[in-house]
Amino acid sequence: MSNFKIKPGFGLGMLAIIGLLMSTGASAEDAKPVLDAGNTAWMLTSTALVLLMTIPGVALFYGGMVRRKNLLSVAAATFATTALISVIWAVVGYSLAFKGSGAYVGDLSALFLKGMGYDSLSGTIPESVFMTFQMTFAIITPALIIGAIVERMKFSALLIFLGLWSILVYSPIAHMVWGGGWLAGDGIQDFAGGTVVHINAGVAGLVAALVLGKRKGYGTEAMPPVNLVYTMAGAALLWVGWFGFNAGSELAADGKAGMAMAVTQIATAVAAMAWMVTEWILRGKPTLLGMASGAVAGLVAITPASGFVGPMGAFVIGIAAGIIPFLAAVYLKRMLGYDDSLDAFGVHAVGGVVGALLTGIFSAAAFGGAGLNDAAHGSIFAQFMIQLKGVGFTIIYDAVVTFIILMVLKVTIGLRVTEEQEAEGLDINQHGERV
Amino acid sequence: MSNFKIKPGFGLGMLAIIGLLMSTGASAEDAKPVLDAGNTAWMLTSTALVLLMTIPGVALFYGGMVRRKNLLSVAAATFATTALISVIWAVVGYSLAFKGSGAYVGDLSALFLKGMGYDSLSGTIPESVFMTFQMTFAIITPALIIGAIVERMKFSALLIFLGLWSILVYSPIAHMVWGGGWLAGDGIQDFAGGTVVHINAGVAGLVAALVLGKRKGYGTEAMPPVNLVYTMAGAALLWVGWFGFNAGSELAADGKAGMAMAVTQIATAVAAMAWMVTEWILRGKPTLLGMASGAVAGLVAITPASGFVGPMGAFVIGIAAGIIPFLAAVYLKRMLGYDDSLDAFGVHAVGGVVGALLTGIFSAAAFGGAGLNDAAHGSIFAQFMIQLKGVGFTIIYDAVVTFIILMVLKVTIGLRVTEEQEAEGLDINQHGERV
Amino acid sequence: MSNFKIKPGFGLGMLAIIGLLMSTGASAEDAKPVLDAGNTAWMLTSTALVLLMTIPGVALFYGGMVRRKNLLSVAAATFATTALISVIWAVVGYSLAFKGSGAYVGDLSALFLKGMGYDSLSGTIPESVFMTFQMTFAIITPALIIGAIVERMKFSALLIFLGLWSILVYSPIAHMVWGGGWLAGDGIQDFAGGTVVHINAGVAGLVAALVLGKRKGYGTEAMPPVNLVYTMAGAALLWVGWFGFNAGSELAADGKAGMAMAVTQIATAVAAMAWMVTEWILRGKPTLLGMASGAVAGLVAITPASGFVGPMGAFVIGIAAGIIPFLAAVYLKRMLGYDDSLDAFGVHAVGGVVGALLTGIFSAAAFGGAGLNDAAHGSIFAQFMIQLKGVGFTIIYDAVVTFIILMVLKVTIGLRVTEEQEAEGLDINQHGERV
Amino acid sequence: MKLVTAIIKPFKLDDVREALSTIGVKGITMTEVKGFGRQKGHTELYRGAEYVVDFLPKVKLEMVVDDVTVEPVIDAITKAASTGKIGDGKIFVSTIEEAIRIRTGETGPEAL
Amino acid sequence: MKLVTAIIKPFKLDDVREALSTIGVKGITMTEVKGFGRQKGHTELYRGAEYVVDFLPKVKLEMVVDDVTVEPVIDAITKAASTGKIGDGKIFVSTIEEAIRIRTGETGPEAL
Amino acid sequence: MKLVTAIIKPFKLDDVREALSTIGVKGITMTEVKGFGRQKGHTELYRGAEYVVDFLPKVKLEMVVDDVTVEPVIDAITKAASTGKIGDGKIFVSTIEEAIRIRTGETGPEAL
Ligand SMILES: Nc1ncnc2c1ncn2[C@@H]1O[C@H](COP(=O)(O)OP(=O)(O)O)[C@@H](O)[C@H]1O
Ligand SMILES: Nc1ncnc2c1ncn2[C@@H]1O[C@H](COP(=O)(O)OP(=O)(O)O)[C@@H](O)[C@H]1O
Ligand SMILES: Nc1ncnc2c1ncn2[C@@H]1O[C@H](COP(=O)(O)OP(=O)(O)O)[C@@H](O)[C@H]1O
Repeated sequence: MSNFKIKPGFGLGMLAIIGLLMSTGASAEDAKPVLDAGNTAWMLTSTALVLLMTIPGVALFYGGMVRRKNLLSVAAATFATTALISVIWAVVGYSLAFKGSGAYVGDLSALFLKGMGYDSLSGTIPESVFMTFQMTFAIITPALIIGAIVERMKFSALLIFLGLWSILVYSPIAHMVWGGGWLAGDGIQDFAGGTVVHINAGVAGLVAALVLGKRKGYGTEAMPPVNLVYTMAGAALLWVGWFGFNAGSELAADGKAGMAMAVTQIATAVAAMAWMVTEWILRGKPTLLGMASGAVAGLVAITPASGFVGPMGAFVIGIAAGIIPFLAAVYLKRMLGYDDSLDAFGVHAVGGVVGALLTGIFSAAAFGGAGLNDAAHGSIFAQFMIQLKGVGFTIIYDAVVTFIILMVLKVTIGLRVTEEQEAEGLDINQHGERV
Repeated sequence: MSNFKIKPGFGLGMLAIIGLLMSTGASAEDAKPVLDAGNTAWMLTSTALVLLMTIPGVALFYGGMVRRKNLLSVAAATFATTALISVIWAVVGYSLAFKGSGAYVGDLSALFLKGMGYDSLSGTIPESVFMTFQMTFAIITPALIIGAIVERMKFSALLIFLGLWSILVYSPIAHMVWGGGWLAGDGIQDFAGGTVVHINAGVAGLVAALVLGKRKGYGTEAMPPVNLVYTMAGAALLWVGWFGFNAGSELAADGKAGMAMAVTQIATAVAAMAWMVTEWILRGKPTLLGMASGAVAGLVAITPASGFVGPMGAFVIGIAAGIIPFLAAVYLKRMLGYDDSLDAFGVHAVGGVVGALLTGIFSAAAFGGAGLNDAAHGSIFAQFMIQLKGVGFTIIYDAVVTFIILMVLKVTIGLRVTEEQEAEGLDINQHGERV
Repeated sequence: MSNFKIKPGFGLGMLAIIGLLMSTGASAEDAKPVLDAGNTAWMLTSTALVLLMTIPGVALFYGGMVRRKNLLSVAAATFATTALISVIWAVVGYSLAFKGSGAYVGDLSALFLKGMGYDSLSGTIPESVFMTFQMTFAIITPALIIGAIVERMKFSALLIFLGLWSILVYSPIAHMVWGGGWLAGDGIQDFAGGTVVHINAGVAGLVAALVLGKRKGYGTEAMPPVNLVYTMAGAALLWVGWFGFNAGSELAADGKAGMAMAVTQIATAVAAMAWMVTEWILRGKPTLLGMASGAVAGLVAITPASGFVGPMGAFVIGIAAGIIPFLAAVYLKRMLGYDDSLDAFGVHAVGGVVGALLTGIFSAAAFGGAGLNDAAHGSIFAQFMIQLKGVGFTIIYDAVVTFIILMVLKVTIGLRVTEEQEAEGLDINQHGERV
Repeated sequence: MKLVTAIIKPFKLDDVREALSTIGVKGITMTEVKGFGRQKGHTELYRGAEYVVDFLPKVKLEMVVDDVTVEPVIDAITKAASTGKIGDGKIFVSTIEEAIRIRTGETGPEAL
Repeated sequence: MKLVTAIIKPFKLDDVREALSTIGVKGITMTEVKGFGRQKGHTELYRGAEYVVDFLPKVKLEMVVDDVTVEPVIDAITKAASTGKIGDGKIFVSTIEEAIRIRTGETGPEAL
Repeated sequence: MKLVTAIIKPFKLDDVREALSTIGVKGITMTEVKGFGRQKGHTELYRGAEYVVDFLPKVKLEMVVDDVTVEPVIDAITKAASTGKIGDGKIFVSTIEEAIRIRTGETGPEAL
């Protein structure tokens, strides 16, 4: 995905077919992308896997961490976000992200998916598959933000916020990195969305947590998670689904996809162990929530790197991802005093930055990676600076626009439920339901 | 799937291979279906996805909606149905549905899967894969009926009922629509089973709810759902698995499968939003159960249409599927007073009819669809009437045979547990277990 | 997988390509394995499916069966094992199992996956995919052992035990059977791991249960399962994921993979029904736990047979797997008095032995199977004896090494929590968490 | 004032609450409890092992009423909760010396 | 000795416990209960069907104290649990004749 | 008649119930409660943040017995529930004025 439009990735499958053609006398120059059933099979599957990450993945992962009285509200927010963003993406988001040649945003030429027919291809897969695969990324990104704002935001405000955010922040950033925009041209390496998805979601979460303010009782009352079995199951589905997220971002079933899967598995496992051990040493006990959080942090950090690094990079990224986000979620948050309730920032933004920067180092062939971007002219330092620039730009753009959206909503419809509703729990008063 | 045996669907993958052969001098006429690994990969996956829909999908979706004392009984009914129908399908159901050339039912030539070897193909995939894929459809259909009869039916009677129903109703209807029977010949468009699966299951559910009678306390006591997190997770797995259901029904990994996936996603999301908004307006609050129900209704309605319509059709079908089943489940049911406990009829039969009829309209190329069936000679009205005939026939056949099966069981072994057992809950007295 | 390195399994997909080449004049002798996108797509998917079996599959399956106070500890043990074994496998396990040509164990040539690049192939799929697919097998095997030792083992001891076991038992046995070791040479048929995975895990579980001793109160107090919905969901995910386990073991998307899926579905369904009916007759009620256990027993028993037997073999294996493990779990265990808490031995070892031995019979072409191993020279009796030898060797090697590992840990760090901790529950005192 | 405590079968809760409303009882506190008594517990199965669960789900209702209301309350409960089968439950009566409404500070019967 | 029973709103639990600790109460037993009273129950939805749930979640605190401590305890609870809104709950006082500490066998006020 | 209320450690429930059966107690009502007392609560972790949970799981047993049975009941519970460690719990005794068996309408000690 990282190379989309910049340097069309035919992948090994394609090469195999080309080889076949050559060996039978056809000339390679004739080859236009034709549909490849193997690649298409994998991308259909990947799309299902990434959807699985959000529902029920994120819904369970986050739902299990809140108090009983808000459990359904988290599930409802995630489920409704899935539906809402799907509609927005089909209507306008896909066009803004992947059509046209603007530096910052696409165009409106494919509103309502105009022009996408049964025969439209995107590389070697149907455009319908590419569009839907990308839709699942557009869905999970705002869904991750929910972790920062649970237990206090009005359901109506939440939907409007995330809908606007998808149009005004997600689509432009996706365009810049993957849709042919300036960051792509600049040479950023973001294989499966460390910047587009995780830094983007995490930073928006932090801004939202700050604008919304803390939950009543935060820091003084215990807020025990309702059921960590849900959280474990959610983390597991995130892990499994992430194979589609990372290996699917190759848009083909080839050697790069295979390596993306392998390094994903390694980095995730290492990060889960690293978080667990760090916690065991520093806090006395290895918790299930810790392992699950470490795994997610590892998945986040390997995301931008997955098609670029080899096993060595995966080990290093895993260790960093197990320790640094742990410190952010446990110490930084307490120090600074914001209530990023379920650590959308601590895990996704911090993990995403760790991953994005390390990608610029370990993609180097010297470390067993697939090679730096041409724009870096072989210099790890240059690649690192490109990564840094991309990360920095994303953080600033994201933070500013998110802040504006939220302030507008705050003065118009209001963001938070009343104190009484917060005490009663959002399940009953926002949804009329209860567990 | 809709075209099976009528107009063998080679799909784009096949075309690609044929193109390859042609460009190398082989003549296209020589091409017999050969196994395609890409298509086979997708169909293996689709089979797993559709199984996932029933277990744990339906088991959780339905299980979460009943009272605590009956939770395990719903899970057990779904799980046992999965096992039972698998056996029946392998022994006799597959043969009845897909072998022979009867107008109403197949034959017994493939009892115990006789003749299915390692090399048997069905189009470009192994017959073993086609058989198992179809098996998962045969499983989910009776499993959906369970929603109508929970909390009061004897476990033994339930198994016998659903087993007989599978042989006497499901296999014949599957044969008529997909196996070369008269509805196929008539030109019906039912890509993935709006008629065969959903109308069929929903109508049988209504008949069963009427024959069984209401639950004790229905309409006077509150019967709060035990845990809507289960229901959300179940709906999510249904959604994800439905990619295998709809896009898998193409039996290939090609552009049509891709479009089937895309329209499935769109219609489902639109329907979830539509149900949620309708409920918000009419009942005051957007519920999680509402969103989940809307999503399932959308999935149901897009099912027959999925390989035939484009994005425009998906939007319209989604809106209709969000509103009409909502009205059926909430108002119609109350008006008529039957106890279709979890709305098997309201969601699956009503949603299925909405989808089947709209398929006849939006499959027209004028609306961005893949085109009407040849039998309609280009007339939308003609196609609509074909659809109506198919739906009508299915409803009548299904209702009559279901009624007969149930009455026979009623006078022989009895259908309901005793009043005391119903009060105690089915978990303890039918299964000796408890949550 | 069973044929790995012995007789490279090109599969039908490969044959199709070869056919293609031949028809266009290329000579078959030129054909080297090239990457096949269809096969790769299926193997990427299978890897995700097998990971799904352990997390959340096994975690939920086992977690639901223990008492509330130990629920999280089971989930944590499973999750941590997944992470730990992934790391061990990448560092050393894969090399020990699949590199080198020792009779009993591989070598250390691929420590830290040295030599595995983007282009490395293993047959027609990337080596990275083969390695990760095998990793998921290495993960689930020790995870299954957990069932025998829940509710009383120290978390630290559990991790060290399973880590050592993976290196000292799993990798060698995997090498002997699949990696070119002596059992492979001997002609054993173990398609997807009846011996390597299930007998291996079940026997280790029994030894661990004996060394650890019974839970306090075992046999006198009721120890009701906390939530059989989790167990049902876990069993369902095992079932679904097992398609990747068995059909994926073909390492291709071809007719053999298709048949492996079909017989898996049949044997599992038959076994679930058989266990349920046996229990209904002998104990008075059909339980959800019984159906789920039967399904898992069926999956276990068909595992070694899945690429070798036809539908007939699947029916017979299913019946045997439904009845014999039931008797083992219910009567044998009580008779002998060991506390194999969740029946890792009763289901996996007993079911595995049933499957391994019946494979030697029903793989015969006479029973619709794919044929006996050449080493059996057409004699079912010879094949049966080969199977018996493999099973016997595995049991002895496994039991001895497992015993030694555990005794060393017992005298050094200790294996069990204190009596007080056991009474309080492992969730709180091992992990500081609670549901 | 008296505290009337009734232990009843769970599925009778709605009936009893209605009967009490009818005779003007304004406040009830309900607890889910498990009861052990003459009524035989049910049998549960676990992988074929049977065990008898002695403690059965019951509902405990507690209401503080003024002395004259005790009789009608007992009557109402007895009638509404009875099925004639073992396990229907018990009613106990004891004395409450003081009652306070937290919101207003009212005490005695006014507080009820 | 007296048994003081307080039924309060769940989210006031922490405040009340703290207030009681401050005045030296050493032991409390807490039960999750459901209350029916003047406070209107909330409405739940189920596929568009509304139903009113009369029984609201409450917390019951029971503590046995010696006679002189009753007044301060009542004061502390009243203050800490009050929101001024309907449903704040009640306090009931009754007599306990004997108390035994299981661990030591101590009886009377020493056992508390 | 007397109401004997015992608050014990959950894992002692089976032992206590058996001991009570042995001395002929016919009916018990059990509630899952949380106790706050001298026994230190455990520490829970949440993303590295520790918090102490003061309220520990306990089981409350209530049984109404005739006056002469009070002593043996107290003895039986004390013996069966004791571990000698802090947190073993308490027994409280109070007076019940009336008892009614719902099924039969029997009152007084016969109703027990
Ligand atoms: N002496 C008692 N003290 C407290 N609770 C009792 C007593 N006897 C019975 N109960 C409660 O009443 C319930 C019903 O009693 P049981 O003996 O089963 O039937 P019945 O009320 O018909 O005599 C029991 O489950 C228990 O909760
Ligand atoms: N007479 C009573 N006996 C027992 N519990 C009562 C009584 N009256 C009220 N309660 C309990 O106190 C709670 C609060 O009472 P309610 O009438 O709603 O408000 P308020 O305390 O403000 O008068 C109720 O939910 C119920 O649990
Ligand atoms: N004064 C009291 N009133 C009501 N319950 C009490 C009281 N004191 C203790 N308890 C209950 O008894 C339990 C055990 O008391 P605790 O002080 O921890 O230990 P011990 O019984 O050994 O003195 C507490 O958890 C609480 O439930």
